[in-house]
Amino acid sequence: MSVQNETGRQATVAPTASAPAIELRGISKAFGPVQANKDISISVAKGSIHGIIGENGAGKSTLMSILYGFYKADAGEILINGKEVEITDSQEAIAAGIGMVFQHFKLVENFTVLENVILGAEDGKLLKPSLAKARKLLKQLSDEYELSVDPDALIEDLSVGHQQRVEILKALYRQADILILDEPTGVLTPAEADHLFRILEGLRDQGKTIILITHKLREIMEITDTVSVMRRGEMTATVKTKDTSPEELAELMVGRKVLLRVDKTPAKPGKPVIEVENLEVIDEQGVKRLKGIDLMVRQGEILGICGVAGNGQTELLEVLGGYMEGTGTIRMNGEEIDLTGKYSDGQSRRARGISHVPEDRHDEGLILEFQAWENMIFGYHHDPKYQKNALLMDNAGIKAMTQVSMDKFDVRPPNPKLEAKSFSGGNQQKIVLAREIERNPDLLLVGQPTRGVDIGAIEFIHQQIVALRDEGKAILLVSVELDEILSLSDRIVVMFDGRIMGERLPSETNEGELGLMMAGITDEEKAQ
Amino acid sequence: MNKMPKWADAVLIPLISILLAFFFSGLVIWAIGKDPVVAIKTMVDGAFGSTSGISYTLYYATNFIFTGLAVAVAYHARLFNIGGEGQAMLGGLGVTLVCLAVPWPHWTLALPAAMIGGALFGAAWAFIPAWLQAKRGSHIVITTIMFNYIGAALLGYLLTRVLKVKGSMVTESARFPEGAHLPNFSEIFAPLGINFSPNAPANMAFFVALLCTFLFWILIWKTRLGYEIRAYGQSETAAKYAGIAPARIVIIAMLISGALAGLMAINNVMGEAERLIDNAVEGAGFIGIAVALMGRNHPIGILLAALLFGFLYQGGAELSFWESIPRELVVVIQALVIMFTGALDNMVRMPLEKIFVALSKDKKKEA
Amino acid sequence: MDYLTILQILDSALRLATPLLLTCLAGLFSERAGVVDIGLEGKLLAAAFLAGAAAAVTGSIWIGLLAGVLGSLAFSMLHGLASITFQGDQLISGVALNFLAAGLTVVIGQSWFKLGGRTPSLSGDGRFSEWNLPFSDAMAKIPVVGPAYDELISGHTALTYLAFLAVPLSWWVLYRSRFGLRLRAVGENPGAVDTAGISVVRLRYSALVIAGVLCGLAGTYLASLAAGFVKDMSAGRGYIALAALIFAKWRPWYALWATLLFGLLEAIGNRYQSIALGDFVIPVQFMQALPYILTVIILAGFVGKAIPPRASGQSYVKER
Amino acid sequence: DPALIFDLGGKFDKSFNESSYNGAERWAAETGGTYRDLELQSDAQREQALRRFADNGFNPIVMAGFSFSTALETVAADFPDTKFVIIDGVADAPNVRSIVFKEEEGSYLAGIAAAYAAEGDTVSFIGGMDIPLISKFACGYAQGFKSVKPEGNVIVNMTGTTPAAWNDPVKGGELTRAQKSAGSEVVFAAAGGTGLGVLQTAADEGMLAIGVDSNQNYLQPGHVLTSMVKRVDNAVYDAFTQGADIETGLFVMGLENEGVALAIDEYNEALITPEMKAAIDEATAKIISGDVVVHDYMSDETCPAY
Ligand SMILES: Nc1ncnc2c1ncn2[C@@H]1O[C@H](COP(=O)(O)OP(=O)(O)OP(=O)(O)O)[C@@H](O)[C@H]1O
Ligand SMILES: Nc1ncnc2c1ncn2[C@@H]1O[C@H](COP(=O)(O)OP(=O)(O)OP(=O)(O)O)[C@@H](O)[C@H]1O
Ligand SMILES: [Mg+2]
Ligand SMILES: [Mg+2]
Repeated sequence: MSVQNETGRQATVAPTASAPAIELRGISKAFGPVQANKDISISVAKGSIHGIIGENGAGKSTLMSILYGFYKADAGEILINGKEVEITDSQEAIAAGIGMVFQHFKLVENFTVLENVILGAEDGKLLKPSLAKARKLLKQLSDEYELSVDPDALIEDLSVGHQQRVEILKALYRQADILILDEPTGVLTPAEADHLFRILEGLRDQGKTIILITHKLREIMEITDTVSVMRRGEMTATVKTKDTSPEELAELMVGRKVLLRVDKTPAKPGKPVIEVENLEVIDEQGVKRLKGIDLMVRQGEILGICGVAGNGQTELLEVLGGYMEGTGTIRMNGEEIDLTGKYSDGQSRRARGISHVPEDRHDEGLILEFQAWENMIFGYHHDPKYQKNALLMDNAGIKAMTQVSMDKFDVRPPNPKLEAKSFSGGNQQKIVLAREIERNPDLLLVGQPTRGVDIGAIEFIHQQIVALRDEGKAILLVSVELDEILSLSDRIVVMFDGRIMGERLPSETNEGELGLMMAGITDEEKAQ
Repeated sequence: MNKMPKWADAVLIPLISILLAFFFSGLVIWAIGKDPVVAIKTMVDGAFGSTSGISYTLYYATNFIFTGLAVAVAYHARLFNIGGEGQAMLGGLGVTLVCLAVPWPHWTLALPAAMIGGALFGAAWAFIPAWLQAKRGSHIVITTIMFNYIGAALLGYLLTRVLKVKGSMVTESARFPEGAHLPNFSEIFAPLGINFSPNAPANMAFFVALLCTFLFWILIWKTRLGYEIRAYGQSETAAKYAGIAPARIVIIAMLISGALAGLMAINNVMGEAERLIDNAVEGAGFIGIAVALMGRNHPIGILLAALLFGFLYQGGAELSFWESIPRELVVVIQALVIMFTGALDNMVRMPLEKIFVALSKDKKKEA
Repeated sequence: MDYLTILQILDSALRLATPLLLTCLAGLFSERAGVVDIGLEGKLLAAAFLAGAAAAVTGSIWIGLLAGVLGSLAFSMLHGLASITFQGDQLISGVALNFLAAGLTVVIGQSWFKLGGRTPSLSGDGRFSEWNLPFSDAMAKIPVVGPAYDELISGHTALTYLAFLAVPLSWWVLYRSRFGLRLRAVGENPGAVDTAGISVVRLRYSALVIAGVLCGLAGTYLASLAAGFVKDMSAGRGYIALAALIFAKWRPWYALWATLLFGLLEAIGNRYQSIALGDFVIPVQFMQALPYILTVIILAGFVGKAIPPRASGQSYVKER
Repeated sequence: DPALIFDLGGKFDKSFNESSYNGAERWAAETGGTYRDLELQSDAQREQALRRFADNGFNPIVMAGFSFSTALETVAADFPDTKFVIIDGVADAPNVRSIVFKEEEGSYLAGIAAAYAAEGDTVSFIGGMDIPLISKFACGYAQGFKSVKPEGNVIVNMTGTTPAAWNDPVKGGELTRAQKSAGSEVVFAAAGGTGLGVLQTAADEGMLAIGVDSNQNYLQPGHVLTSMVKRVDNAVYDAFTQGADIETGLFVMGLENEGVALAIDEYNEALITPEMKAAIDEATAKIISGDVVVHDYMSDETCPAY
């Protein structure tokens, strides 16, 4: 230890070309009683891509936020290119050449791309010259790094993939040499993720240093040069990527062996549970989102739907879930259900045996300010079994039920009185899943079940979905993770532009083919 | 997870905040050349030192409980109802019409009827803004402000042209019949051997207010409707996912809110004045905003905040009686209390939290 | 209704709209930066009082203006202390400010002037004089345009012209300057501003400074117009300005139209208080409520949903 | 010691309450006596205040405002040994002196003055709120004006419907301007603090204004035609002077006993023309003698003059 410190200090005095781009020493940070980072030291070589992995709540985001001056560390020091720097706010981090892309984008939704890019880095008090200059530079940057975005588009009109490009452009515009990305692929499609990686590689080849936080081991293996593992606020290991394997990393992260493949028997489909015919949906802006969807899910099978975000999958789930209106025919267990009017709401659908794990657990699936037990009946609060009498809900009973569910679904901490926002992403997702699966539905709609969730939790969530299938229930799974679709589904349907592009069996297709279909290229076109 | 024990958050912080507010009030009192210690003593004595004082304190508190609950119900659905003033005014009208329409034989009959009248009129006055918000997206803050003015005009008209007793100088309705008289505290407590000042205004309505506070708690935390109101208030998108109809919640929450504001009239109109007078609400609707926010929209909090304001009103009156302190100074004290307990509470909390975290760390080290 | 009457009503509308407009713009800057400001009423009152007091003592409305602005600024900063620095509830802080102004103006006024919270009357240089624009007399003779120029455009005080100038100025600052970009950003997503290396706290305080100054102008205008301070003389204008702000969807030009509309409705209400339809005399109370009724109708019928700046009302907490 | 309770408008309302305050101060200055006064904050305090003062031996207890009638009737019975004086209102009890004013008579004279001062045939009135007391002023004013110019026009406006109406000088000013553009030359304001704005604007716009309750001539010298003073101060002064032995019963204060009058002093002398003065004096004499009866709006809630 002391020797290391010695050399470190020397480096401080005389920076050398080989000094690491980033060196953190003994960083600690507590949020009240929670020790988010404990004495963390790490060094990242210049011109490399460094991965950081760890369970939900391990402290990855906190560490990076400290590096970016967003939080202030309680102890420790930061060296950039061998020089000790004081980073107390983001301005100083930017000045030190650090750029960060946060997990939840820090973009002003109703501003244009250009305005977002120059925000805080304008030159001069007037906007016009700044904007003109930025426009030029942006063009240059996007040419250089394949980062094309319309500079005049409003952020709220962009797909998440494009929003992320804006975040990267923001950093590059500020001439960042060090780029930190916190779970950048969580919301991206595989194609978008691949594109992102090409950009990152391009940046690295230009000598930039990149720190990448992700829960996806595949990505770590694919793109990083070195990888660090965090557990419960501590840095447990740093290894060269080429010297390790996903299995080893998973074990380092979770502290036990993790099954990285879904283990399931072949499906034994029964009779159709839901049949959708010619389903069409027009959204609030008057845009047609679904253009005649036909599909069917049977008992005991998982139908996977893949597609680039924004091609109608969300709307499909919302119409089936009952909180968006549509036209066409939907039969549930042979009976037609209303698509408009009084009986087209979530409650009526749930009464028909449709449960729904929504794509966005923060905005839809959970009320973050509610306690776990209150969330455990969210949407089912009219269910007679949760009522004490005609007037009152059976709160004690609900809490007891929640305790049982939390134990069964391994929600940590298993405390029904904790507010939802105090759980990590993975555990929040388990709460939603527990709620919907415990209802024993005939049909389970699942949207992005493992988004932002660590591998330990992913394993568990996948097991639960398969178990439900094996009980003979129908499952409609929407995910942008092709991995997930391929390993969980019994049949796969690809959506593009509000239509179904085609259906495949997982055993007879691969990511390449699905990717092409997701881009709207049909078999015939391919043949030509 | 918690940085501080619950009791510190619930008791210690408000207590320190109130002390700070009184400290600054004392400075102001001192600055205008009076003795702050005497002033505070006068206030406390005046508000709690006699049955008459207590009765006045509780009378004012009753008003504020109703309007505070009204604001809070709407606030749980994230609706900011500034219209408590107008709704309480209309509630007064409802109570008056009920009380004058029938020669009530006994208050036990008159009270429920008047409650229905007040609640109905208050709810009706809240309904239009609610409906416009739900169906047309018209911002409830503007519409409720406007409805306060419209309500005042409507009552002004009715009091001068319709309800006024002919030949009387005063713009007020006729006196309610004897049978609509609500027992005051002295009448209520006399059979129990407790002597209350017979001429102070606290009355039956106080118990109705307590009942409403309890029902409010049941509604918000024990019933499906309350659950839906809170869910909608926290996240509209999530509410939609759960099959909770936003328009329905907006309208129902506002109807309950208006009804609670309207119910205030059984205290000030039926219980105290026993007739409808001009400007009977006297700003209680606005105080209700402060009460609800300071009480963190929780019934217990609202109860305590309402009592605090009742104390400030009655204690303030005593201050004017005996110390010839201008009544506006009482308004300043109210302002400081609202400021310190409601908005500047973090000023107390932040250092306190540090102390508690340090303490708990020390403990850990010892262990 | 003849042409001259219309002009006179419009003229009155301009005068009535001026304080509303300034106050509304004050609220606009504050809320655009994410700080909800229901304390406008209190600031208006505090400014009117200090302006009236200083002008009465010194005999100069310009010193009064300075005092009014400083008073309103002090209130603004108190609001900032509570809602920005200490991340307190912005609504409560605003309510408290309104109470504080209502109480303090009278308590202090009484101890200074012994006139029951009123300030001595202002006269001469103690008030803003009306500016007669060049050629207004000569132009008055030209038909149609002339009277409009003379009656309507000319003959207001400096603050009215300033208020109307403040609209394009606000627009320009908000949409054409770096400061404006950051200000709007901090009201939409303070996190974005913070991570861009700009201080959220400083931006929000700057917005409150502007709001304080504008409210100070509005309060001074009231004191000058009424030639002195009378307790509670803001008479709900802060709330009406708040309504106008929502009406205007937090935009400067719309704010102009919204406040002009309120001014116009009030002017019409003032002018036509007692209207008889045959035997039936419309009650005066109806005419007095008409501006408010029309506001609701217009809001529901034509304006529709107003979406506030996304982060308004929330204090920015990055670390707890 | 005597005590004085002001109405909700507060001690310094520039009119009614202030006038009673002035009476009390005059008494204190002249006799060296002390008294206690109180400003109410809430309607519920009326009874509380009366009892408080009575309990503590204040006598007589004077209250300014008709709104006290109801509270006084209950309290007076409980304190038979205390004398109460209610100004502007009537309470039926043996230990109460009720003093009411014939505002319509003073306003009638104000109307005559306005009629002589105006060149045209339009004058106006601004009240605080549409309540009977204010209509009493307006109706007397209109009658007086029409006694001189029968075909004339009196514009009557009210400021608002909330208590803010009494403290909105800006609105008062706008109403004045609106009335001016509708042809009014003289405006009579009975609107508390709002009236200050009326007087100010009248001065700014070159109109004449008529003040109310106290003598407001000095506020805008040369622009206040006169003030319709209601000698509330005298009523309080008398009550304080007579002390605990005060005579009870109903006292109606009109022109004959100088309860109401037009104020003429150095500030408005120049505005009072001889013909005007003569007409006022004549009307005063006729009213006192009963030859002219000014209709009291309160008697049937209608006004013959508009
Ligand atoms: N602002 C905060 N206030 C209080 N506690 C916090 C805050 N931010 C993070 N924490 C706590 O610090 C710990 C580390 O959180 P952090 O966000 O760094 O985890 P993470 O590794 O990024 O997790 P994930 O994989 O879910 O993104 C967690 O226990 C969390 O509860
Ligand atoms: N302000 C905060 N106060 C307390 N805990 C916090 C706070 N912010 C974040 N956390 C906790 O930090 C951990 C990680 O937070 P983060 O925002 O990264 O969400 P997450 O777990 O990654 O979920 P998701 O990926 O769905 O956003 C969680 O345990 C979360 O509860
Ligand atoms: Mg994270
Ligand atoms: Mg995460």
